[in-house]
Amino acid sequence: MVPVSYYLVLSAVLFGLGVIGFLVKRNIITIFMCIELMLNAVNLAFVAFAHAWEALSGHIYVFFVIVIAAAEAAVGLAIIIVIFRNRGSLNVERINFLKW
Amino acid sequence: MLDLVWLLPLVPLLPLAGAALLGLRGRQWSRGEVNLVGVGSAGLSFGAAIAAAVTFFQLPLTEIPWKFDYFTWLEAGRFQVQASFYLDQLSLLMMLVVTGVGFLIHVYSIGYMHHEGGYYRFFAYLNLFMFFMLLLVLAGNYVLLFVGWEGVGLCSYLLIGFYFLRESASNAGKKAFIVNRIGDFGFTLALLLIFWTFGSLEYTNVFAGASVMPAEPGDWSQAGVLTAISLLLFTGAIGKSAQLPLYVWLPDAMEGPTPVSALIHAATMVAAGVYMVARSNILFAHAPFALATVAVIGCLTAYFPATIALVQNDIKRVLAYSTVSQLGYMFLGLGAGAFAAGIFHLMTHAFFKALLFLGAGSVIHAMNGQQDIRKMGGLWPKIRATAATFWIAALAIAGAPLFSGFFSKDEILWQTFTSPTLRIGKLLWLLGLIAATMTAFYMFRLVFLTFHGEGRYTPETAKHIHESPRTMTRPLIVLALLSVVGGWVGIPAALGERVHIPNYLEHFLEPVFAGANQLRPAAMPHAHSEELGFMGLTTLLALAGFAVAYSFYIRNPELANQLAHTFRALYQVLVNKYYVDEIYHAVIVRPMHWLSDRVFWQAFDVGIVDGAVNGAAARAQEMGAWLRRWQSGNTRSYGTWVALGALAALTYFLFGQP
Amino acid sequence: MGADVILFFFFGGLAVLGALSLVIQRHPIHSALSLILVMASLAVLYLLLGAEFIAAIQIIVYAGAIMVLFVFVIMLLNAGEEEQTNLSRVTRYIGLPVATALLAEMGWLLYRAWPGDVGVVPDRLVGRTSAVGHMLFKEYVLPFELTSVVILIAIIGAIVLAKKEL
Amino acid sequence: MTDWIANHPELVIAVVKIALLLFIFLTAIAYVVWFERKVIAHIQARWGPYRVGPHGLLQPLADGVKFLFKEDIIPANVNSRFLFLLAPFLAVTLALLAVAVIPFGPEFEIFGTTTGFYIADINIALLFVLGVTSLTVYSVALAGWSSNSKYPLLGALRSTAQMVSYELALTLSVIGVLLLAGSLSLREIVEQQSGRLWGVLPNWYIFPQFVAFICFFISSIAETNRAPFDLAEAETELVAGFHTEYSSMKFAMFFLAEYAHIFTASFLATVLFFGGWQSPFPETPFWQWTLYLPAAAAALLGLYFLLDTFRHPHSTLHRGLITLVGIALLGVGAGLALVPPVLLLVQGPFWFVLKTVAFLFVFVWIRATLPRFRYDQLMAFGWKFLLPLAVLNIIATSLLLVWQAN
Repeated sequence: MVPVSYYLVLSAVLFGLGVIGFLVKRNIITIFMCIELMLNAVNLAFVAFAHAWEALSGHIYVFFVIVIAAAEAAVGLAIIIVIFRNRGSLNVERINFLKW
Repeated sequence: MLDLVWLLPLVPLLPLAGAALLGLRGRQWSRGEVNLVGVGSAGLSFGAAIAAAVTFFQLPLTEIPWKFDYFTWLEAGRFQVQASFYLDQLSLLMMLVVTGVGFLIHVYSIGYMHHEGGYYRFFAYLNLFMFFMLLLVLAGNYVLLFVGWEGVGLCSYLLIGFYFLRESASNAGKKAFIVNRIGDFGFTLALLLIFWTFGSLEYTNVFAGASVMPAEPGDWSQAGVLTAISLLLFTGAIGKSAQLPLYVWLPDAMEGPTPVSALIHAATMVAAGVYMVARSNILFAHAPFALATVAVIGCLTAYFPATIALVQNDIKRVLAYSTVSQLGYMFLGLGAGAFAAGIFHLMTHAFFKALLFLGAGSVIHAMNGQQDIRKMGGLWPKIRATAATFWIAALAIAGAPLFSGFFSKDEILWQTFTSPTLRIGKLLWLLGLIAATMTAFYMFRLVFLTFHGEGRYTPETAKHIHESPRTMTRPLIVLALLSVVGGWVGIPAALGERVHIPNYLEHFLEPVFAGANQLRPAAMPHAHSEELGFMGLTTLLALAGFAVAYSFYIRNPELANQLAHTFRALYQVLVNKYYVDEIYHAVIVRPMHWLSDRVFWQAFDVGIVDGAVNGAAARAQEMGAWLRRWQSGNTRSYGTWVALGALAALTYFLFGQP
Repeated sequence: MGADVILFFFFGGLAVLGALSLVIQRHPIHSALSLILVMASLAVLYLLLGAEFIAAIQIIVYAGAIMVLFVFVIMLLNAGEEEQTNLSRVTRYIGLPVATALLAEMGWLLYRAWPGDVGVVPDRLVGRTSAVGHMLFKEYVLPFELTSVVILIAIIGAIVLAKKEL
Repeated sequence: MTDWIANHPELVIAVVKIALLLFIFLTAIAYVVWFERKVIAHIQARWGPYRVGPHGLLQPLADGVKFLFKEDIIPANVNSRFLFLLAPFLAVTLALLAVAVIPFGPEFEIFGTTTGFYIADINIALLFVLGVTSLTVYSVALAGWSSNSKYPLLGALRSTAQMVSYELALTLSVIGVLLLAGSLSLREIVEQQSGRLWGVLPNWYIFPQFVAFICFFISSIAETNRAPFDLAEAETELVAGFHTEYSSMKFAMFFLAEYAHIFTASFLATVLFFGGWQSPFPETPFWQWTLYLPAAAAALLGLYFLLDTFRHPHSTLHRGLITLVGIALLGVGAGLALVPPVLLLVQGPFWFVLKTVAFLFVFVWIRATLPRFRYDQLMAFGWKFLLPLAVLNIIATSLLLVWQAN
């Protein structure tokens, strides 16, 4: 019998790794994936809570998170393609139009 | 059924519509269409005014003064201004004068402006002026009146500078505007003070509030708020009605087309001050000191410009100065507490001064733009209609018996003499009398130099001289008629008793000034014979002025020059109008110029304002430069900041909470 | 020590390993595969938590669609090894400590907040598909419809962006 | 240890079933290849494989041996050896994974425990299958990308896009069935299809969900990258598509996977639309004789073999083999006819296999008949025709259900 807290800690670890990845990685696609990882971690937490409280709404939230993630992936990747087409690079440190 | 509610607005709105049409579309129109719209609107407005008058007379006395709030124009807390019209005998009279004379002058302009450029523009301005003037007259509260007040100021500016290519014209326009500002400043303060005192600017409330207040002592040291209000209002009047010391703009205003001079700077606008003071009679009646001030200023204004007029050679300038002095008479009358008399003179003056100007215009027209009377003379046979009407006007203003000016001016002088409120009434009366004499003199000097004696004009002008077209002469005749009979509505009791004609005007205006008259202590009893004596005296003096003029300019013209030679200094002073303009320039304009240039511009504006603005910009720039180091554009850095924030939030949840 | 414990530790460990390799791998496609691994193992954990429907869509949507998209894009752009630039000093000196601190704090907070006595009952089927469906179409029908709008917008946006010439 | 096993007989059964299924399934796949070649050959008026064994029946073995002994080449500059090797394994694994939840027959009693002709009966079986099939994309994508060569890459891109887009139509077309069945468990879906429709027709979802079936079948063909949707390995354009660089056993694995997918598709079609293991005949006494059909089939096949020995000129070895097989089949038929419980037990699988074989034949038939699509046509067809059709079907079905409910 596994305590719920284990699941929560696992999700925390995954989330933290996601954050670290976000900071460490340079490839914009990878960074995007790190974001997805964080989302997954959150989902895990949701499901764990849902189990602990037998509250189904947790699952609903996960569902919505996944849907939004899908939409986000579609748009995000389209953007990435455009950026690559314009800059010829996927390195975020070379993609700093925001500055000027 | 005629109803003032919709009839009265037509009076001002018709000219406005005309102005709008002309201003927007007039450029493309032919002269005929412009006449149709411009003159037509004025005529319709005159008709509407008459209709309104008819309906007004049918109103039961209880409904007079008639007032109607059309809608709430401004509202800010307690401050509330209605778009309201206010019609009583006074405003009715003014409305009729404005529309009537205005209409005549419109007609006259058709002929006079025929050769001028900007034809449609002229009529657009003229109509606009009509609108504002009527708004001023019919306004139901001081704010609306102020709107009209400023509006006519604007129109006068536009019309003085009508020939804006002439620098002198545009300067004159600016001068008029700026000088008026000084008066308007006082007026604005007066409005604030009124609101502060009565909590409203509607006539009805103000007058009601004022009438229950006790009259203030005549001694200025103990004068109260009403005196302040009255004086400030009068400041406005000084500016608008060209009283001492702000009269200087009016003579220059003659740069505008002559019909303008006639309508705005003789008949109507300059009388706005008189109207306003008369409208506020209840306030003034409660402030004897203010009233006395009005009288004194008026008297001085009647006197000095007259002296200047003696030696002027520009036909319009002479008339301008005479206008100033006549306005002075009106204020003298008001100041003496004889508001009716003042208004009476306003009316008659409107007639004959308009006539004089139009006549002058006709002469200038004939002389092909020549305005210097020294280059005229002997025009009588060539332009009879003009000459005849001009004669009538001259007689009227000089106060020849049975002419309109005679009655009104005498009324004023007599009231001044017998005024119970004025301590120095006698002195003022004396000055007024002298002024009247001078008036007679310079008017006939003008007449003689213009129409009689041998012609001093150049041959080529001679060929050009001709009588003006009908559109110009007809209004002259009508006005001439009015200048003769206009006075008969106000025949003084002394004379009236004998011919059994009551003083219609006084009775007519009675209700308007009732409140003021109650406050006035009864005049010390004077036998009518006494008054008749005075009349005789004035008549004699007028006659004397006439005689002197005749001897100077018909009998032996050298005499005038010799006189001017002997009293060279005085002559120079007069010719240069007491150097008033120069003094003003030295005392006010130059210091102001220096102040604006050195202090306000170079020190304040450049130093402080610009400094502040640029400084703010610079600070912002520095801050931006500083912040920009955070805005690295590097996603990873941003991520770091976000993570930092998350950490902080989490830390708060962990340790921050008890 | 029941089967569920073994499964948890096995797949939990797998997930962590996947996440680590996601971070460590230099090549995007390896990262993508590690992420897929994470997702798959998470799906198993969902099953352990009695969320069968979520587990299914985790596989179908996340692993089967979203990640396919990622892989597809990586292949399309033929993205190679990521280049090692260090233009962001901030990240270099602040970032990692902060992130690790964040990780630690979160872990501890969650652990503290959820003492071990609350256990996961293996055969407690919370997320039966029909139940999820009912809730989704009864209480959460409006958000559900809204997500459809969101997706529509996403589709349009993606097309507009990816189109070569507009 | 032993007693632990004794306490958990279901584990033993499961292991046995897995082993059995794998054996049967792999063999079946091998013989499907033979089947395909034969059918196509006959459609094209050829003999097809004939040399290896009678009627080339041993051809699959020969192929397998050949693959095994081919040199295992890994191109020098693959993007990543790991992925290059991972791809085929992934393909096979996923392909076989899907079969785990397919019910081939009803539950039955054995060794005192009830079990069924399936490895796992999970109540989200359908979702499971869909999930697994959705993952198969990776094998293709990785194979194509890791080969680091243009044809595979293009092929992989193509098939990835194709699979992703047709998966939508596939999933949506299934939903109609789900609405009717109200369950995700394949077993329940099959059991839902028992009984009669208007007394005559078997209550299969093919009848109410015909449109869905069309969508499903077409898109499953596309999913399996087979003709006419086999652009991923369009020989004329891309040599062999994503597995151009693969040789020997690795290639065999892709091969295997493809046919496994064909099977899966056929299984699903059978389960979802054709009442799975259910007999088409009613259970009325009049139709009792249909229970003997399996026996009869076996017997007839055996007779055919025996007949064949005389019909065709064979080598003695072959002749012997055929005779043996024929006799064996006859024996099977006889045994079935004589032992009722076994006969009953076989009923389910018999019908299931029969239906599946029919679908396999259709697959082959289509491949032999239809020309290949052009890529844009493919995409347009998937997105602009199948998808809307499936959606419309869902709407119609749900409306129907609502109407029935009240």
